[in-house]
Amino acid sequence: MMLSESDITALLLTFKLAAVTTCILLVIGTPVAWWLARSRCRYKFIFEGLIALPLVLPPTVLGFYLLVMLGPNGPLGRLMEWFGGASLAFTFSGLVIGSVFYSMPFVIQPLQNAFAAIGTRPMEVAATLRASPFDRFFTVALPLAKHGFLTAAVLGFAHTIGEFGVVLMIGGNIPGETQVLSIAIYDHVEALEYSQAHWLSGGLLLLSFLMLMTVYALNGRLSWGRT
Amino acid sequence: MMLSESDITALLLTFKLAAVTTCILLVIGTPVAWWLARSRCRYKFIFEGLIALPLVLPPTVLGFYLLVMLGPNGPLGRLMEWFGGASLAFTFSGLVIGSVFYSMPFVIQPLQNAFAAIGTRPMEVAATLRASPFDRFFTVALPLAKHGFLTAAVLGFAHTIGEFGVVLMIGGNIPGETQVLSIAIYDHVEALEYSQAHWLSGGLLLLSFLMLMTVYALNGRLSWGRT
Amino acid sequence: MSIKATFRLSKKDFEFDVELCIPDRGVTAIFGPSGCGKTTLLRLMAGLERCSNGYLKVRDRVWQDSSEFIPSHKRAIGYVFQEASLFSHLNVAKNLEYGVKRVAIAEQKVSLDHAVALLGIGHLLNRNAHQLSGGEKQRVAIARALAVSPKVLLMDEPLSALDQTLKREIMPYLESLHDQLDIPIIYVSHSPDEVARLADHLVLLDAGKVRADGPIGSMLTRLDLPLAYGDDAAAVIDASVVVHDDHYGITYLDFSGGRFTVARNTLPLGRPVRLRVMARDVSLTLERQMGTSILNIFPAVVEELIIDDQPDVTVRLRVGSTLLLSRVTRKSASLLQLTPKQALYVQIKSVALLGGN
Amino acid sequence: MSIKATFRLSKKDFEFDVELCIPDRGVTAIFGPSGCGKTTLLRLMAGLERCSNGYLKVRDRVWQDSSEFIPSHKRAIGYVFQEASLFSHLNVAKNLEYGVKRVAIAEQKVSLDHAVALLGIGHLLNRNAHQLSGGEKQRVAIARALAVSPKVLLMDEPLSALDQTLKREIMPYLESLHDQLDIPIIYVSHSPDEVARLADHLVLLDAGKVRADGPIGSMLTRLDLPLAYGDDAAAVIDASVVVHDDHYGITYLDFSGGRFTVARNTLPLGRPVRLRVMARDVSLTLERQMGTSILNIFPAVVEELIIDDQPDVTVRLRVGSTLLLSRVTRKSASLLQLTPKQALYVQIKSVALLGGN
Amino acid sequence: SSEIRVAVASNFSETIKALSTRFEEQTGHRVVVVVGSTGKHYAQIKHGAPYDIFFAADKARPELLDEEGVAIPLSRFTYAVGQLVLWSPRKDFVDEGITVLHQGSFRYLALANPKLAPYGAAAKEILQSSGLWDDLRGRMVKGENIGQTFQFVQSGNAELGFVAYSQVKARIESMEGSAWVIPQSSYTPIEQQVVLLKDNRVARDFLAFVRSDKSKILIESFGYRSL
Ligand SMILES: Nc1ncnc2c1ncn2[C@@H]1O[C@H](COP(=O)(O)OP(=O)(O)OP(=O)(O)O)[C@@H](O)[C@H]1O
Ligand SMILES: Nc1ncnc2c1ncn2[C@@H]1O[C@H](COP(=O)(O)OP(=O)(O)OP(=O)(O)O)[C@@H](O)[C@H]1O
Ligand SMILES: [Mg+2]
Ligand SMILES: [Mg+2]
Repeated sequence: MMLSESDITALLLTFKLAAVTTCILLVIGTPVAWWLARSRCRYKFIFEGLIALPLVLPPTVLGFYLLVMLGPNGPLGRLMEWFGGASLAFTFSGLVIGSVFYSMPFVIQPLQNAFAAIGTRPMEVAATLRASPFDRFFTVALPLAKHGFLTAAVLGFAHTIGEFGVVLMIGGNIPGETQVLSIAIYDHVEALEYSQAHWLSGGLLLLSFLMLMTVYALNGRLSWGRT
Repeated sequence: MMLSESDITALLLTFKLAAVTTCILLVIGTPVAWWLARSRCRYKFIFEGLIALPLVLPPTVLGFYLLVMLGPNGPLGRLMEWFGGASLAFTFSGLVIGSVFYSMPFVIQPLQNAFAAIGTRPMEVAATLRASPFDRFFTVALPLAKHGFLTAAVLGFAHTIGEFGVVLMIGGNIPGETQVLSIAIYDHVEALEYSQAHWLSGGLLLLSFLMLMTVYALNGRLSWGRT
Repeated sequence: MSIKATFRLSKKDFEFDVELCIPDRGVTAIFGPSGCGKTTLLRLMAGLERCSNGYLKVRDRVWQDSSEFIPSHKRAIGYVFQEASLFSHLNVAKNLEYGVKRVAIAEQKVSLDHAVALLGIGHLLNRNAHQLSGGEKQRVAIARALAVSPKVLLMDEPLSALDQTLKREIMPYLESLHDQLDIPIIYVSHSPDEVARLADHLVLLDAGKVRADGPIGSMLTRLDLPLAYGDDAAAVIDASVVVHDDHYGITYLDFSGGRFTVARNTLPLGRPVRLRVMARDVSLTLERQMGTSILNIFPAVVEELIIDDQPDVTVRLRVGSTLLLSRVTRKSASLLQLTPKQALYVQIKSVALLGGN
Repeated sequence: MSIKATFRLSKKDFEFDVELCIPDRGVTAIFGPSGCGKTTLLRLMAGLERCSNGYLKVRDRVWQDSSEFIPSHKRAIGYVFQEASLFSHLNVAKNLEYGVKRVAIAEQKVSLDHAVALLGIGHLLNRNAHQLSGGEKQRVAIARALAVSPKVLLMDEPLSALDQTLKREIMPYLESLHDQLDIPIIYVSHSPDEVARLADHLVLLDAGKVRADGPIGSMLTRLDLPLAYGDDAAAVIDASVVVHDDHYGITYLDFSGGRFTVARNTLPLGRPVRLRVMARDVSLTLERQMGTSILNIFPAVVEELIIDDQPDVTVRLRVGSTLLLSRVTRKSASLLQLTPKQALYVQIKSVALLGGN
Repeated sequence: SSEIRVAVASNFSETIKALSTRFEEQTGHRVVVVVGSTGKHYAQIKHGAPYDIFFAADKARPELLDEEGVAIPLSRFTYAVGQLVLWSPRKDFVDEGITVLHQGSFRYLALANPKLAPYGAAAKEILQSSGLWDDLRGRMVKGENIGQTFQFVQSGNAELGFVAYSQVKARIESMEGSAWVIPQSSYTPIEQQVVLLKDNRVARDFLAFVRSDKSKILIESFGYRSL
């Protein structure tokens, strides 16, 4: 049983989506996590609560609200239109926005913990060695938090691959554009095309497993610390 | 607009499911995470990969396979039958199994990182102070990893509340038994009962937000370390 | 009975190969340069590090041999780590109680209150670890290790973060510990001062090997070891209190070579004490001198001296049956025409009383 | 020019209130008991801790006043932390390079190779932090701080984890640093030995306040400060090299009160040196004695002595214009009938050469 | 040649693929099939989803779109009528008639959620008219759609269920399991309607093609009736 052309398109699209989402999440999530880990702001807990919030809504429902917001009549959609852009619903960019929103906590929380675990001493040492706050963030905090980054990236990536409800809702299952693998498999199952579903699922699992294993193996190899 | 009785039943059931799942996950996840953090086993990375794997399958598909496995012809179903138990599909226990399986990585990964961050020194100190491995695990490792536990519990709990695909597939939507909130909201959206969906979603968000905020606020208060 | 240990271990660039027999009473100092394996030895004894074919027997209990390995928490040890090691999730009081709670009441021989008072940490009990200064942390760690009433106390440079005053307050307590509790103390230090003050037995480590070991008195005066050559070269003398003279504020101590005059102390008569005499404080004269502020002058015999191209000459002397070191310049050695077996006088400018033994 | 600092800070149970003016040359030792605020002072100077109305001026640059606060990384400091503080994600070589890479080449005055050689860490360059012993870590940290060619070196008990041999090797280098580089060193220590050896200036802290401060020579001999009373009480003497006698292996040094005889050294003639004379090494005689191994005997005048009920008496003496301390028993004081202005002889049994100044 | 996007209810996906393949062969145009649940499609269409035609699983949603002026006027028609079957994978379990439900020798009866799926509504009608609706309440498991309902039954987790004839046609013909094809007269016809969303030539051609007699035969061969 071979994969159909549309399945392969979906596969590529899925990995592209997961990669883009993970990158964006790491870029956005790092400063947020850093702030959460370091700030002594009294109201920090409100933000911490807000960030975990997207999690509790069923993805389809979250997707529905995103759709309403992004659609031509939604506030974000109007905004986009006002800036001369097209609506983001049913586009790849829309998927990215939805996934970023949904996978956010999985990236921020591990990063925050990793940053908190570093403590202040290494940063102080770096300061006495002439490293500016930016410099020491990149040369000390980031490398010391690398386990956190790995976890954040893996959770973010894997979760985006398995992402389904949000994508289905704001993406619309358009082959080659917004039909990601999870939806393709779901369709096969719904359409009782079990053997195709098995093949796709198996392939996805194998591919992901190989990828995850490589990541963890590399991480173990590069690991310095006393475990 | 008031919530219907069945909505309230669903709400209670959801929180019960999330609580039970989180507890089970913490109990199972802690030793696994500890092993992963401490072991010098060369093939550890394989297990790390395996644990993250359920993430990459779309929940509905995962649910589908669980359904097949739990069925009378599936391996799990046969096993249950052999032990004289009834099938777990469409029962609360079945939901718990599905959720545990699905939310596993969100609990294990933060715990593993937290344990790794402790290092060996505090455990060595405890050993020289007569604490047996068990004792020091509970009196030293756990308290030192408390941020990790918080993250694990929050991610696990929230993710179970928002859980949908797996529950949809193996739950069967039986009111009071397996009809959880996410499905109730989903049904409202599908049935175009938008205002009910809005109310339920809003209520869920508010409740979850309050809960998360409380947890984080308490955590911030109890926090000892230099941030 | 004694402590017998054999360990063999290799780390990157570092070979550790030690076979030791240490008395099970008194303080054994482990002395050696940075990186020679002192911490490694302590960790092996505590069971924190494992080596495959090691052997460790403490009194009549085997802690490690080819068939058995008693884990750390079942070894009745107290361990003070080289680096601060308080639990960050517990305050000082809880840190102290952690160990005590795990020791059977019948075995609790050191009172927590006593340890707290001694180390002067009573005002810190409610603090968290990160609210302490470096020395304060170390004091809490010492009190915590004492409070588990160990059968062997392993201390890894425990006093190096402390100031002299504190050191002086804590040392006598450590000294008295093995009297009161009859526990051996294995004490890692790079301070000759601490070693001379505390140790009964000395193990000299070098690059993972035992260079020499033996009772402190003979170790310090061996001219084939580096100990006799540092600025701090010294001998220790066992003596006992015989008279207190309150008028002059003076105490007389007898040792095998005569009677020492030292500043008045409060020790009971008859009490054995240890004196430390620095090599540089011992001057040599051919005649007994008069009209000097130096009160301690004894007849002595030169035992050994090595004259090479060094400007200083170190001389080993015998006073009665006691060995002393003297450091003189080559010029003096030549003026006094020092040779082995020569009889002369030693003038001891100052002497440090190291407490009961 | 100088370093001016005013800091006021309060922590739980601890009030810090310091106003200081430190010379911007030489080594200033910060000395005081555990928990007195030494680390706090260093952290405030480094900008690691902030206090609201503080003031800090180093030479002509204001680092902190009411309107400005220069952050740590823009202060040209080198900091050696009290506790090991290597980056665990970098090996030793990368740790060392971390700072160097961030200093403009024009400002690099200390070569990394030199620092590595001096601290004897060449063989450790490829190790990670957790593969080092305690002393090795500290040596790497010192080399790392030196290598950023700081304008002020802040050192928090940097040598306490090191053995005597290493201390002796590193100290002269630290001494020479301020000659070669003209940088002030602020040196926290609880070791009187290190202080006497290294410090030109001494700040005595007690419970967050400055108890006294001044040049080392006068501080050490002040009978109203505790420094004159410890076992390690000593005076320092400024002298200069005048003759080397190769036959006897002897060097002569002149100071304001006469000519010292010490073991042959390799210093150039005319070179100013510092000598440390322990109070307990100075004995007093009414007549000049003959036939003694003691070579350094000088006429002196008693300046001050306090006789109380202590068994020991500490005497301040003047030899030429140089101040010395002598510790004698009350019995000796009484036998010699010591009184101020009395003329007598000091016999100095041994003297430590502390290197160029 | 140009491309049209066709949103299709999941249960009709197999049939529409067959239809569009023929259409593509005949005309050279491309038909992109977007599978999904009818409720989701409706929400997406209202928020600007780029579909040309909407094949719904019921009559209600196309009617709504018509009323709301989203659909092209007068384009709506019934393209297929679903047939309800009571089916069990077990041999000789279901016979002609409702007796098996009266006997109640089963643990679970699967049906589609009556609120969401017309097949469910039809099943409910039958159960109500035979007075079983209330009795069986605790034993009913509801799928979100007819596809999921079929999986409940096919995996053996529910002994029998009301499914679509189109899903089990092949199995009935090969005498697999047992079935009762419920007479059309006993429930409101399950009319599946289609509307045109964007007025263009190819879309109109495709609708005309679906209405053609040849297509009707094809549709019937998949287990639907035509009106
Ligand atoms: N975060 C804090 N909260 C409360 N008190 C603190 C805190 N940090 C330090 N202290 C107290 O401030 C005082 C000064 O601490 P500091 O570290 O400056 O002492 P130190 O002179 O360096 O001592 P040591 O020689 O032991 O290192 C100590 O009494 C300490 O207990
Ligand atoms: N994990 C490791 N890998 C390789 N070498 C190591 C490791 N840990 C320690 N060493 C080396 O082993 C030797 C002994 O270390 P140890 O800590 O026992 O020294 P030490 O005598 O306690 O020194 P110090 O006085 O500096 O604390 C050192 O040379 C050190 O570099
Ligand atoms: Mg060590
Ligand atoms: Mg300090």
